[in-house]
Amino acid sequence: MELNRVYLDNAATTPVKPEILDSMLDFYKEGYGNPSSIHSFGREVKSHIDIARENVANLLNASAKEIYFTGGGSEADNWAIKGIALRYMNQDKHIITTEIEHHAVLDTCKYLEKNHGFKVTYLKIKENGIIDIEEFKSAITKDTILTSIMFANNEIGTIQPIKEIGAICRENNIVFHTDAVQAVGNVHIDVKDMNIDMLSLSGHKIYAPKGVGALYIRNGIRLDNLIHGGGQERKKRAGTENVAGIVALGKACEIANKGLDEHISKLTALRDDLISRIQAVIPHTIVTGDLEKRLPSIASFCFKFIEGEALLLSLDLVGIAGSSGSACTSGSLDPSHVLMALGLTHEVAHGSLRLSLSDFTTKEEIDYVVEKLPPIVERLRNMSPLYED
Amino acid sequence: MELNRVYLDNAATTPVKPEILDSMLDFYKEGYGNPSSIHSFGREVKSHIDIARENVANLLNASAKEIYFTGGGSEADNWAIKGIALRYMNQDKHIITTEIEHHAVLDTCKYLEKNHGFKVTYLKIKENGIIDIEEFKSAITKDTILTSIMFANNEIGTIQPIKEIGAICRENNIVFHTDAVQAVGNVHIDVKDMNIDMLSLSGHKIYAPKGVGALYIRNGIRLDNLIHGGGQERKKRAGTENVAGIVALGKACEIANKGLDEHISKLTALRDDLISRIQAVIPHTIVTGDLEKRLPSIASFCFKFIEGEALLLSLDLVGIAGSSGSACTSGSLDPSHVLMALGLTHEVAHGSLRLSLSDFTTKEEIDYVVEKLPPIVERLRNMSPLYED
Amino acid sequence: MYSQKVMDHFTNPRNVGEIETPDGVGEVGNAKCGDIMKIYLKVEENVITDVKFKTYGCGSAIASSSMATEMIKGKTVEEALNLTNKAVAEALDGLPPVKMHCSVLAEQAIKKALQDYARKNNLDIPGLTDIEIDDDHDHHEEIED
Amino acid sequence: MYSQKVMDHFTNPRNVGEIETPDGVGEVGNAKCGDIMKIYLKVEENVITDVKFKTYGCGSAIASSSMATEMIKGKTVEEALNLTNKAVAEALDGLPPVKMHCSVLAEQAIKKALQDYARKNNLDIPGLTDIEIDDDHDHHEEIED
Ligand SMILES: Cc1ncc(COP(=O)(O)O)c(C=O)c1O
Ligand SMILES: Cc1ncc(COP(=O)(O)O)c(C=O)c1O
Ligand code: FES
Ligand code: FES
Repeated sequence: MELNRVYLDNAATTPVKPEILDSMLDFYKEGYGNPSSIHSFGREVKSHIDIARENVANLLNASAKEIYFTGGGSEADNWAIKGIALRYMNQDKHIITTEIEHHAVLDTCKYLEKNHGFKVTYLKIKENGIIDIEEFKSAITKDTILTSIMFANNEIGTIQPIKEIGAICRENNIVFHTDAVQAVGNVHIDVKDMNIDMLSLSGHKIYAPKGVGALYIRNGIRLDNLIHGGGQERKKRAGTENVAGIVALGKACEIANKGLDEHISKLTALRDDLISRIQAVIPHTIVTGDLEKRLPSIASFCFKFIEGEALLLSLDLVGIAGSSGSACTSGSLDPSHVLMALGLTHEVAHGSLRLSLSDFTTKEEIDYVVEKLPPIVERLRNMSPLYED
Repeated sequence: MELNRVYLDNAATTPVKPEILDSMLDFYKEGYGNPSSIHSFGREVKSHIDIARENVANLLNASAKEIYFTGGGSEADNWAIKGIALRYMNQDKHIITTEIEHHAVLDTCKYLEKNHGFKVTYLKIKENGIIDIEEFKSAITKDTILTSIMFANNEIGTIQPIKEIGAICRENNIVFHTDAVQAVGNVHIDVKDMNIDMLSLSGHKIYAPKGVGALYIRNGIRLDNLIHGGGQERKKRAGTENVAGIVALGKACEIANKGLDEHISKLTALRDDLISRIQAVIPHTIVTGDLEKRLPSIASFCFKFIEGEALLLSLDLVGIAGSSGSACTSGSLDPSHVLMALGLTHEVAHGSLRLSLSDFTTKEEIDYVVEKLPPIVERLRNMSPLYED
Repeated sequence: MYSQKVMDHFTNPRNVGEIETPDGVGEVGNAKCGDIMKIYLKVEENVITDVKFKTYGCGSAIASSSMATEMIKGKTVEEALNLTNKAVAEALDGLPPVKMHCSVLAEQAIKKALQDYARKNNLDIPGLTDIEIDDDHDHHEEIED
Repeated sequence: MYSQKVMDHFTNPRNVGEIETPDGVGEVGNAKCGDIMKIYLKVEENVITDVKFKTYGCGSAIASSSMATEMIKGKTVEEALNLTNKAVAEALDGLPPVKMHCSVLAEQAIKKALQDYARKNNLDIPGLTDIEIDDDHDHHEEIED
C-alpha cells in the first residue's frame, strides 16, 4: 500500500475542515464591513460573531458573555496570567503552575518573576506525566493569587486532574486558569462542574484557522486587559475582530460539540491500536505519559539510540508527518522541557516521536505507519554508535 | 442613476481584494502545517511568511528582520507602548502622545497612568487637526522615554509632521512610535528617512483581512514582549502564525507598493471632488481637518443642526455606507474625542460624517453621493428644532 | 438593528412640524447630548386634537417621536399622561437596549408639553405636577474603527 | 530546509559502519546533546585507505559524516587534517545556520581519529597536537506548537 501523505501532526495544527472554510469565505467578500459599524454591512457581521460566541460557550458549558475572542491560544494564556498578575501585583505575588506548561504559560510566568517580582512555583510531574495533588496543595500559600495548570499536555497528551484542582482553588480563593488548547474538542469540558475560572483555547487545533482563539473568563473574575483600545469584546479585548476566523472558530466548536463522543471513541481506538502495535514491533520503545489519562489524539514515544530529527526526516520521505521534542529539530541543546520533566535521560528524550491524530485519520494510515516506522527506526539504529544489537 | 451599494467606510475596514483572497486560500487547505514544524508541510509555509515579511518591509523602506507580525493594529499599538513602558518603568516614566490618538494608543496610555504610575502628556491639536511642533518640543522632559504620535488620523484623515517629530525624538534619545494604521498604503512612508523607531499597521485597512497586522521595530530598539511563549517571530511575538492572514498582508503591501502613486493621485482627485461639491451644495457644512495634509482616502464633514446616526441610517437606506463620530451612533454621551479635540461644539460634532474611499471607489459613486446626500441632510434639518431656514 | 416599524417611522415620520398657536409645548434633551425633542399640542375639551414634533437626534429618537405623537392623538390628557416609554418602544416592535432612552425622551417631551398646557390653563391634572423629568443619557462605550 | 545533496547523503549514507581493527578512532559529541559521531580510520603509508562512521544525531549530522568520510577517503593524513567543516558544508550545497555545528562535529571527529592514529603510532604530525576540540553546541530557541 502507498499513501501520499499521512498527516499525523495535528497537535501542531489541524487542516481546516471544508465546511469551516466555507463558513468563513463570505466574510472576506465585499459588503462585509466592520462589525462595530452602524450600517447594514456591519450589522450582519455582528450577528455572526454572536452566533460563534454561543457555539464556543456551548462546548464548554459556559455562557456566551463569558467568551472573549483573541488572536490565538498564546494571547489567551498571556492575557489570563498577566491580566490577573498585573491587576493584583500590589497585593500578593505568588503563582502556581507546572513544569510542563506550554511556553505561552511558562515564559509568561518567567517574565513575571524576572521583571515584576513574582514568585512562581513550578510543580513537578510524576513519571506518568501527571502532577501530584498533594504537592499542589502544599504549594498553596496565603499569597497565591493564581493557579495555571494545563488541561492536557501538547507533547505527551496527559490530562491533569482539572476538577480536583478547580475545587481546591475555589476553596482557597485562588483564580484557576487552564490552558485547554489541546483539550478542547478532544475531551468533555464543563467549566462549571470543574470550577474553572479562565480557560484558553485556539482555533487551529480544532480545524479552524491559525490566529484565532478565545479566553473563557468566568462571570465575576476581574483582570487587566492585555490589549487596550476600542470597545470590542465588551471593552475587554480591543482590536477589530478577525471576523472570518471567529466565525470559523464558532463553526469548529459547533462541529466538535455535536460529534464529541464519536470523535473520542474513534480516535481512542486508533490511538490505542497505533501505540500497542508500535510497542509490539519496535524494541526499546517507551510510551511517554499515562496510557489512560491521555488525549485520544496523541500517541507519543521515545525510541532509544536514535535522534528525533533524523527520524522525522525519514518519515517525511515516506510521506508521514509527525513531530519530535528532540532538541536537534531546532538545533538547540536540550530536548523539550516536557520530556525532561518526565525524568527521561537526555539520550532517550532525544529519540522522541509524537504522532497526533485527527478526524481525518484512517485505519489505513495507522497501518501504513506501522508498516513504515519499524524499518526506519532499525536503519537509524544501525547507524548509531549507541546501539548494539 | 441607481447604484446598489456604495461602500464609503473604508477607513473602518476595506473589502478583501480578490487577488489577496486567492493568495491566502491555499493556506487553509490540507497539507499546510505549522510553520515551526520540520516536515515539508511546515517548511513551505515558512517561506511564504518570509516573502510576506519582505513585502511589508519594502513598503516602509525597512528591512525584513525589523517586521513582526501581530493580530492587528491594536495589538501592535499596545505592544509598542507597553513594551517600552514596562521595560523602562523602573527608570523614567514620561510618555508624550496626542489627544486624537486611536483608543488603542489612548487607552493604553491611560492604563499606564492609572495602574503603573506613568505620566502622560496628551498634546492638543490646532483647529486644522495638527499638533503644534513647539508645544511638542516643550513637552519633552528628561524623563520622556517614548513619544507615540499617529501618522494620520482615522476620523479626519489629517497627517502629522512625522519627519519633524522623528528628528526631534532622535536628537533627544526618545523612542518614537507612530500608529500608521490609516496611513500605510495611502501615503509614502520611509521609516529611515522619517526616523521612526516603531510603526503599527493593520491588514484590514489595506484590503487584507481583519485580525492581522504588524509592528515595525527598528533594529536596536529593545522592548518587552506583549505575548510571551513559543519561538515565533524571532521570539518576540509568540503564537502560531496566522499564516493566511500574513500572506494576505504581504500581498496587500506588495500591491500597495506597486500602485502607490496611482492610488494617491486617483483618490486625491475623487476626495477633492467630493469635498468641494458637497461644500458647494450643502450650506452650514464644515470640512473637518486640514484640506492639504490629509489622507487621500478620507473626506470628513460636520453638517450643522442634524445628528450623525440619523444621517447614516438615511444614507444606508439609499445604499451608501459611511460613518460618524457622533455619540448617538453608540448611544454614548459625547461625540468622538477627535471631534471634541478639534474644538467643535457638541452640537456641531454630533452631525459628523466620514466618507472614506478605496481603490474600488468610482467617479459614479461620488456622483451618486453628491446627488443623494443633500436632500437627506435637508430632510433631517427640516425635522430639527435647531434649524431655522 | 432596528425593527421595520422603527424604520417606517424614521423614513415616514408622522406629525413632523410645528403648531402655530399651540396649547402646550414641551422640549427635552439638549444639543450637547445630541438629542432635542420638541412637542407641540393642541388640546380641545381635554382631548388632544393635534400634535406635532421636531426632533434633533438619532433614528430611534425620530421614530419614537413619530410613534408617540401618533399614540396620543385623539386621546384625553389623562390618557396621554399615562403613555410610558415602554409602550412607545413596544409599539415600535422594540428598540435596541442602548436606544431605549430615546423613547424615554418621547415620554418626557409629552409630559413637559402637558405640564405647559396645565400651567397655561391653570389646571390641576392629577399625577402631573410630581413628574420628575430626568434628562440623563445612558453612558455607553465609544466604538471605533 | 535541506539541499538535495544533504538528503542524498542522509538517505544513502556512504561509509556507514565500523572498522574491525582501525588505525585511529575518534568520537565527539555526547548523548546529552543528542549527537555522537564516531569515525574509524584505516591508514596505510600515510594515506587513508578506509574510513567508516557511526552517528547518533540529526539528518545533517548523518549527512555530514557521510560527506566528510567521502572527502578524506584516499587522501593523505595531512590533507585530511586540512578538511574544514566549511568545506563539508559546501560540498553538501550548504546547511541551515542552526545545523552548521553538525559539520563541525564531522571535522572534529576526523581530527580526533587522526590524533588517535598519531598517538598510537608515535607520530608527530605538524599542526595536529595543538588542535582544540570544542564540543559546544550552538544554543537556539526551542520551537513549539
Ligand atoms: C488609527 C488606527 N489605529 C489603530 C487601529 C486598530 O487596528 P485594528 O482594528 O487592526 O486593531 C485602527 C483601526 O481599527 C486605526 O484606525
Ligand atoms: C498547550 C498549548 N497551549 C498554547 C498553545 C498556543 O496556541 P497558539 O498557537 O494558538 O498561540 C498551543 C499550541 O500552539 C498549545 O499546544
Ligand atoms: S546533531 Fe543536533 S542538530 Fe545536528
Ligand atoms: S438621540 Fe442619542 S441615542 Fe437616540
